[in-house]
Amino acid sequence: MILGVVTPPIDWFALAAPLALLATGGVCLLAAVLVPKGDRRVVAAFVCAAGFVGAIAAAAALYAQSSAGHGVIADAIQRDRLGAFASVIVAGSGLLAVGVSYRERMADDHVAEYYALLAWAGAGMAFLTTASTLLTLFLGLEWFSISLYILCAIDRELVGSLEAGLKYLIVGGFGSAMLLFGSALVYGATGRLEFHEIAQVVQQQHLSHDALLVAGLALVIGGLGFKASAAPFHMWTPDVYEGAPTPVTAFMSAATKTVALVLTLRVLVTAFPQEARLWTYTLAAIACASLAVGNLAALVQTNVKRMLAYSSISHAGFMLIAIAANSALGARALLFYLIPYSAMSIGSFAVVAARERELNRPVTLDNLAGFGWERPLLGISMVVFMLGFAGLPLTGGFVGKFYVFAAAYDRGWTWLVIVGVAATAVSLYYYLGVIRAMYMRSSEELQLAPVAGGSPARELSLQTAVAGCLAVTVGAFFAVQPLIDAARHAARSLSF
Amino acid sequence: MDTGWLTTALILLPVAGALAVWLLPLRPFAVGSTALLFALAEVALWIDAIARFDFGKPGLQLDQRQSWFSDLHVSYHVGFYGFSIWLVGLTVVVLAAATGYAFWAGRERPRAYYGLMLLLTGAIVGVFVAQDLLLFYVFWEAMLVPLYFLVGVWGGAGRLRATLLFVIYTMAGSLLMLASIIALGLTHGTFDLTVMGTDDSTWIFLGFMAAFAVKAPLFPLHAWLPSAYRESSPEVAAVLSGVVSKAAAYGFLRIAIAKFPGPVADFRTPILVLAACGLIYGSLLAFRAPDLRGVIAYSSLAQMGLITLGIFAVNDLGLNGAVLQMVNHGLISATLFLLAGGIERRAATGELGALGGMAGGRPILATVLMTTGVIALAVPGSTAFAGEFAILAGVFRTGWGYAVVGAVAMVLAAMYMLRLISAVLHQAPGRAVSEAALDLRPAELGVVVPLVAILLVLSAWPAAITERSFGSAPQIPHKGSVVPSSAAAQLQFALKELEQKRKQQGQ
Amino acid sequence: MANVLVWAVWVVAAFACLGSGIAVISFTNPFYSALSLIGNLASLAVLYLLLSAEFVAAAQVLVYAGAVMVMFLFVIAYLGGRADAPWAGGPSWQALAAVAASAALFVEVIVVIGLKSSSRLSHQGEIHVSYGRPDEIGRLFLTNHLLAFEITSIVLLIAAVGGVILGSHSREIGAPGAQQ
Amino acid sequence: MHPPVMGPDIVWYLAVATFLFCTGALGVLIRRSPLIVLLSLEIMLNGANLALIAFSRHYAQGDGQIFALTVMAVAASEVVVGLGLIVAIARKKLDLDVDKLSTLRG
Amino acid sequence: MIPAAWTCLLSPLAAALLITLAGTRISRRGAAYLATASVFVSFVAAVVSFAGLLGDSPKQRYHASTLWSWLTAGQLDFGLRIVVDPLSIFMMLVVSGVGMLIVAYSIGYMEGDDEERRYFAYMALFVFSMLLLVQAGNLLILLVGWGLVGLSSYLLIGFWHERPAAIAAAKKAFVMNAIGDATMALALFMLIQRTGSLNFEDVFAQTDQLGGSWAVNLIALGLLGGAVAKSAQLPLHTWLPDAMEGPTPVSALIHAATMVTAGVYLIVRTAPLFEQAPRVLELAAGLGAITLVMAGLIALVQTDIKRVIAYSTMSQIGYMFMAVGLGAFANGEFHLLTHAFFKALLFMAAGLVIHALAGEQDIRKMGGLRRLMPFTFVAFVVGTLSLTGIPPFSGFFSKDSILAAALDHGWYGQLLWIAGMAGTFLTGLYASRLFFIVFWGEPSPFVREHLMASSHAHAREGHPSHNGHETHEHAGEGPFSMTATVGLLTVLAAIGGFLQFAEVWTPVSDWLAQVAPPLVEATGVQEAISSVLAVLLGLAGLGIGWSIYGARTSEAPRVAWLQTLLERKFYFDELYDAAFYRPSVWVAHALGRWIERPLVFGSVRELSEGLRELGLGTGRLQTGLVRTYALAIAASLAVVTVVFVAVR
Repeated sequence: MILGVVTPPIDWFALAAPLALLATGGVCLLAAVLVPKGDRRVVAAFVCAAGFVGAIAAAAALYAQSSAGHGVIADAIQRDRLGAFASVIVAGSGLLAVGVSYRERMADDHVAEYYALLAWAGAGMAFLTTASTLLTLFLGLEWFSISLYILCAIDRELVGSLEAGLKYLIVGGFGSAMLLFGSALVYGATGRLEFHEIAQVVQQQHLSHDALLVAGLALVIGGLGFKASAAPFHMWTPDVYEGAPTPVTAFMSAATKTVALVLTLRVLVTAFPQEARLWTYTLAAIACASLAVGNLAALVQTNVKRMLAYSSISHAGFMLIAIAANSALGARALLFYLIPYSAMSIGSFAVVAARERELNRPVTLDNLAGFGWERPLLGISMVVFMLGFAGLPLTGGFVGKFYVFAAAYDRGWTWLVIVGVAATAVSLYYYLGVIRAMYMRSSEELQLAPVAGGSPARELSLQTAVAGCLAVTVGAFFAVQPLIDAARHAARSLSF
Repeated sequence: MDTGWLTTALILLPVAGALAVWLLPLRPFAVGSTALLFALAEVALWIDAIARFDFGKPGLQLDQRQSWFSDLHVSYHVGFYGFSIWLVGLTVVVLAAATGYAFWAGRERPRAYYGLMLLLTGAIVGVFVAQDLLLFYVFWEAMLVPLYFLVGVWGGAGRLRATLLFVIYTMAGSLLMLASIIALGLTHGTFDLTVMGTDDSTWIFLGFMAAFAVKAPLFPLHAWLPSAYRESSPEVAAVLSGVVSKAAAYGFLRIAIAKFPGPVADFRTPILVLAACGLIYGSLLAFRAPDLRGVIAYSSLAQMGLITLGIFAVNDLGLNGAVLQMVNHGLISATLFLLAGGIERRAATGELGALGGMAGGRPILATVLMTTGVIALAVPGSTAFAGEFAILAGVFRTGWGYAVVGAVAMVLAAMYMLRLISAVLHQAPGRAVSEAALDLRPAELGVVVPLVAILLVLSAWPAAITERSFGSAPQIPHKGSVVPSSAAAQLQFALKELEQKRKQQGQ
Repeated sequence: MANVLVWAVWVVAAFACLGSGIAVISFTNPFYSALSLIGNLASLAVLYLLLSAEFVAAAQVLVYAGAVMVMFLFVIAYLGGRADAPWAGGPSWQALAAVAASAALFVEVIVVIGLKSSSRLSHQGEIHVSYGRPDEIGRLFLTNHLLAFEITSIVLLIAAVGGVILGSHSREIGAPGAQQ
Repeated sequence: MHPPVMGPDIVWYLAVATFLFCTGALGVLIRRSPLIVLLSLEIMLNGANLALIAFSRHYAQGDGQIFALTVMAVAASEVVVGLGLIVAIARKKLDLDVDKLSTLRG
Repeated sequence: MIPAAWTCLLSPLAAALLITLAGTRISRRGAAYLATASVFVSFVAAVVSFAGLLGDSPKQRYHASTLWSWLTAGQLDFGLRIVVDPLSIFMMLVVSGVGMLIVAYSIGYMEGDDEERRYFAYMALFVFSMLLLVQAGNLLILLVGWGLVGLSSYLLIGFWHERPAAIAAAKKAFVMNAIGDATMALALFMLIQRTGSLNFEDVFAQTDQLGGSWAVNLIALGLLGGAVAKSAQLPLHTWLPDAMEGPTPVSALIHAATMVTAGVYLIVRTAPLFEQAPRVLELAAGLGAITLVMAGLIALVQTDIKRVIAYSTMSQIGYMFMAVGLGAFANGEFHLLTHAFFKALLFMAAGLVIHALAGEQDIRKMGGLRRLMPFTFVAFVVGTLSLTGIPPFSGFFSKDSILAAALDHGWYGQLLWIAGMAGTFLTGLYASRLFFIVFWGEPSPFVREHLMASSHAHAREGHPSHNGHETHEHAGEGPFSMTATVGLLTVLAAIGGFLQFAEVWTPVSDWLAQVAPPLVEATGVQEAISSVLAVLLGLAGLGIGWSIYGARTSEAPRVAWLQTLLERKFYFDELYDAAFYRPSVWVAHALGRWIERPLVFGSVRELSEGLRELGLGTGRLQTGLVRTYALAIAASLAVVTVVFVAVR
């Protein structure tokens, strides 16, 4: 009771995951000052990992506890399974990212801050997945974006890293400004910020054809599409992914996409059901554009990180197909797809990181030669990830694609299925190209010895992370039933 | 009693073998022998299966079913039909032979190699026993992965391009099939082949056809074939042309014919025409091909055309003949490729111009190659002849023109096969053939002779397969009456499916 | 009478706002741009006042024109304002397309607002006396937008940490600098 | 007490806001100095803010103002990070020109 | 008798398999004796089953036996089935009997060849195939035997596989026979469609339904195609002369006595079908007539001893075709039998000559062998006379009955009759030419050096290509195995004709009447006329031959263009080469050049190139300028907004 103001009841449980990560970040920050330099890396990494584990646990518990979704804390956020599901993926990606980061050669003096920012970015994402007003949406977006801006640029020795950071900042600022203005217009049209209320107002006052509303919707879609790095809002992606430190890239590629797509789903379905006619087709178009751009550009890449960046664009396209389906099946498809996708994405970037550390130079298809024979675990994992990206069986990627196409067909969009199929066929070329580079060069072309000299560092943490990704990727193929059930329940929290 | 586990075991045993080869710390020799052991065990398992299989009754047997994910009604459902058990037999035998050959020839990185070989075995067997569309697709693609490595890593100089072309070309086809599978499964509310009825959608049908036609391959979709067969190592080429192509024919049989009577009726003519074109085209190009592998490769293009003719004749003669011919051609082309490998080892080239006179002082090689060759050119009395005869007799009912084309192809086959035989064996020794070049070694014999022996046994008794492919066919030789027309036979086949469906629902 | 006065103030503020905005992006020297942005912010504050958002106006002046812009000026001074002509550089089509795009956006939104105004935007709702007062803002921040308030602080914290990390001399860079 | 509505209709405010927003966008699109690009971003955000507040006034409810205030904070933090980056870049003795920062491309 | 029949069929197969599998574990001689023994066994078995068949009444002389079903499809079931009836017994006796003699003959002939085992394995395989052909109980198995004899003939022609000529001949023979097989197969397909079976009795039971329809004509045509290919009749005859590249016993067995007459057997066997298609029968007769004249003409100018005999074989089979074409099935079969005797005899006698002359086959180098090889001389005399049809030798009886039958078949028959008469004259002419050139006059220098100087050293050097089968020493005219068999055949050829004497005593016709009742019955007058004329013409031919080549009293007429025309065998090879072989090769190359490379491969290449170009284009959009990225966002959002506002 301050000035006769009654503060709303706070559901701490609903905020558990973000809070855990926030705390983690704080502890890491303390470590940066308190722990002696020598132990800083290990302590910070351990704390951060623990934090992500805690976040996973919290999100899982939340998933179990919130079968019926409802707004909490003055309806600023939504406590439901959708958010919890996405939070699990985000936190999981964060955990894996920690494993990948551990041996990354970065400025020793900021290693603790690095993990702090990683945790905070994770916190922001975990929070954002639950956002249910335009305001919290914008804030959450900025929360993790700003953390990522810093993370991208954290390796200040590298010009590429700084450039990536600045580009991401500028384009990101531009994008979120668009989102903001869009929100403003929507707010202007309806006078509401909360998603459900927007939908209600639109319904009550028959605003579904309101110019201001649809203009705002367009800008909002643009802002979200930017975060999901879907064409034509994708152009920052290759540069930033290539320039940023590889572990950061891995984390971004998995978590950012997860959050952005889940949020797109949430916003569009909860706030703009009446405009479905508009945004479904738009998303379909954006999906096609992403598929085309991502795959075609990836065909000619030689830098593996860049190639993977383009592939992530094309996958954004695939997942947007699921959203565009605007059905329970579509939501299920999206949520399922995210699981193997995140695993494959982090895993592949992790393998790239490993090679990078062997060679001390950017990884290209050429200097990947022979890697598969030299590092069996990483090699086989990379093969599985590539096949998974390509949607071949025995990987979760296959089931994901299957569900996406099923959703599109179910929606009656056979043409979209055909587009997706064609895109997949094209994508084979570069995914198989990686395998070719790793295994099929004649032995004299192999560069087995790392340029730095000595035998490559066998990093337990990274290999564990890769193994984890491998397990998830393959497991998602065999254990479809439980995962799809989870996805179905999560999708239930949206009203289709 | 429930014998479904047997089918699953047939899939899992090789996979287990692959894991064993990969994970156990074995010395190279031990690796090879372990792999061979598993391959032979697989053959034994198949023999057990065929012993338990009751050819008398139609429909699915030795089947096992387990839900995979329920919301779209996808399940792990495997089982045998009469014809699929023969194709599985072909698979296990040929892959055992191939493994044996590799073991003898010696491959670098043996653990990876044999592991992939065994994995391939499991995948192909899976294709032939899968009774759920999505499962079928899974195995169908899983088949491709080991092949990609086997050709790409252990292949010849041009392997990279060859593999890329092969994999992407075939994948492009099978992805269309995926689209069709989704469409079919969702419209029927199930992906189970035995439960879903027939369908009339042209587009879905064409999607399936695309996959099968590329894989078979059907003229003119064979761009991947020559390079893939030339660049891969002999045993892999044997598997490719001997077994993998049969997966496509199986698809025609199990899915295209059984599920799409309407579209098949509509598209039969174009398909048959294409197949006939492929038959002649392949034969002519085989006649022109400058090297051993080329001849065999194009001849198998022709053979697949023939098999397609038989299948799309859609009558008892055609279908039985097609199944028989699948097994025949599988064994024949496998044997030929393995022999070609042996010859290339000796002459260091497959150029027909550089070969010749190998019969002199190499009686065993001469005898084996001659035997295989004459069986390959379907000399009357050979099992290949039996298959060809039945196919053409069947397609004759559909349209006499196709049979005439087939007859022409018989002559062409004689031409290119005799060309091959005499180019290798006869006349003066070629420049690549040294006096020192040995006759077939016992190991090679051990690999090849079983295949040839099977061929000879089949030649004595082709009915062993034709009687036992479709579980129908009362064996009384009935005089006079004309056998059911193709349409009737086709219905009869589709009806078999429906009765199966009723059985399923009854349970 | 009062209305006319309000109009006059509005016109002045609005045009100052637009002018300074254009000035920001057209000055070659970042220093001047920054200064004109201050003006822009100030004039915006006036507009806020006219919209009876007193607290926001105050915050605008304090936070922006005060803190943020000062920081800007410091950095510019630190780096030395490098001249940089607008419209320069980049592909030839860049500038053209830029103008086209932003003009298009402008026109569209204006049209949209026009369409809207005919129907609903013309009449404003009656406002409570406390509207825009600090206590009202405070109440909102503690009730409806509690979370937003907290998160804003988090964002600021993160930004601060980031500023430290990015701005601070890192040893790798510092060491050679020291030797010079 | 309810003060009468005075001054221009909020449509005019919105016009100004939009113009400001687009000016900022234009600045981002045509300027090469990262400092000025940051300033332009500020202008965009302020344009949005003006719109928010105008609408807030229109609906006579405080949400818009809250939004605007948080946007200010966010804008400040973006500026901080941005300036930090610019400084770091300047430390690398790179000249401050976003067009020069194009080593990543293709 | 059924077991006996199976034994007869399988024992040569067993021998072949044994020899193949035994490899070097069996001696060369062992292989030879094994093969001979196996054929002897089948001969005995044939006799046994013959006796068995004699046992039961003419009506019941039809026994079928199925081992197992060979090929099935739904209702259809083609068993591995043999039939024992007068016709098959007749052929079994001929095949196994003559076959036995010839295989025995090879024991001596092939002695010393280092691939003897292979040879005898092939021979045994052939005998098996031939027996399968004649015993087959349905048309499918018949076709199987049909193809297998083709295969073994291919193997044996190409036996000396170092010789390009031999290999080429073998391939040619096989491919031409494959054409025949193909047409036969087509006929079978139609039969299946029409009658739903291939068993003889089932098919023949329905011939009346088929009666006269175009279908039955097509079927008959298809079968006829197979027949002419196998029996080297026009237009598929060109392979037979080349087939002489094989060892001489092979020519004797396959290309004189047995395989080439299979066409005749086929027509007789399927007579009920052919009777429904009289036009096709007449076509067969016509082809036979043309072939017999043409072959006779070509034989006049051949210089290779075996080729002369080969052409005479063609022309003799022409007689048989004429016979069966006219419906005189029994007469055809009878001539088949006698021809087997005397043509085998001629070949084997020629074999003796070649053998003695270290593989020389060019008659221009021969001469005056009369005194040097008296035994061979006698055998040749008998063979020649019997071939020419001079009484009382076997050829006389069989050939003349055919000519007589021709007279009983209207104007068409008379036409054929004239042709046949011309044939007898030509026969006399070329037979005498061959005979006198080789045996008359003084020994040629070549002969002298070979047979008088009893060393073969330089001879061997002279013919390195000839697979050293002459390297062994041989006393006189050849080893016992050869001379004995030749002697036996001489006797048969001399007296074999008395098996049947027109009008008076016709066991063969009666025997076969059950299977293929004759369509024509020659009257005694016709018999008499044709006999007399035939004999006179034959003698005339012999006389002219004597005057030109024997007594050298008169010159052979030289007509340059005719000479070349005959030497080039009426340009059939050239024609086929230009008409079929070259085009197919050209088409193959054209397909490769104009379809395979540009279309099949090209399409893929173009597609991938195009995609790559697109990719590069997309990459070029990625300028690396952050402003461009922002611009992309702004521009696309502008567009999206417009669209939204427009279509809302």
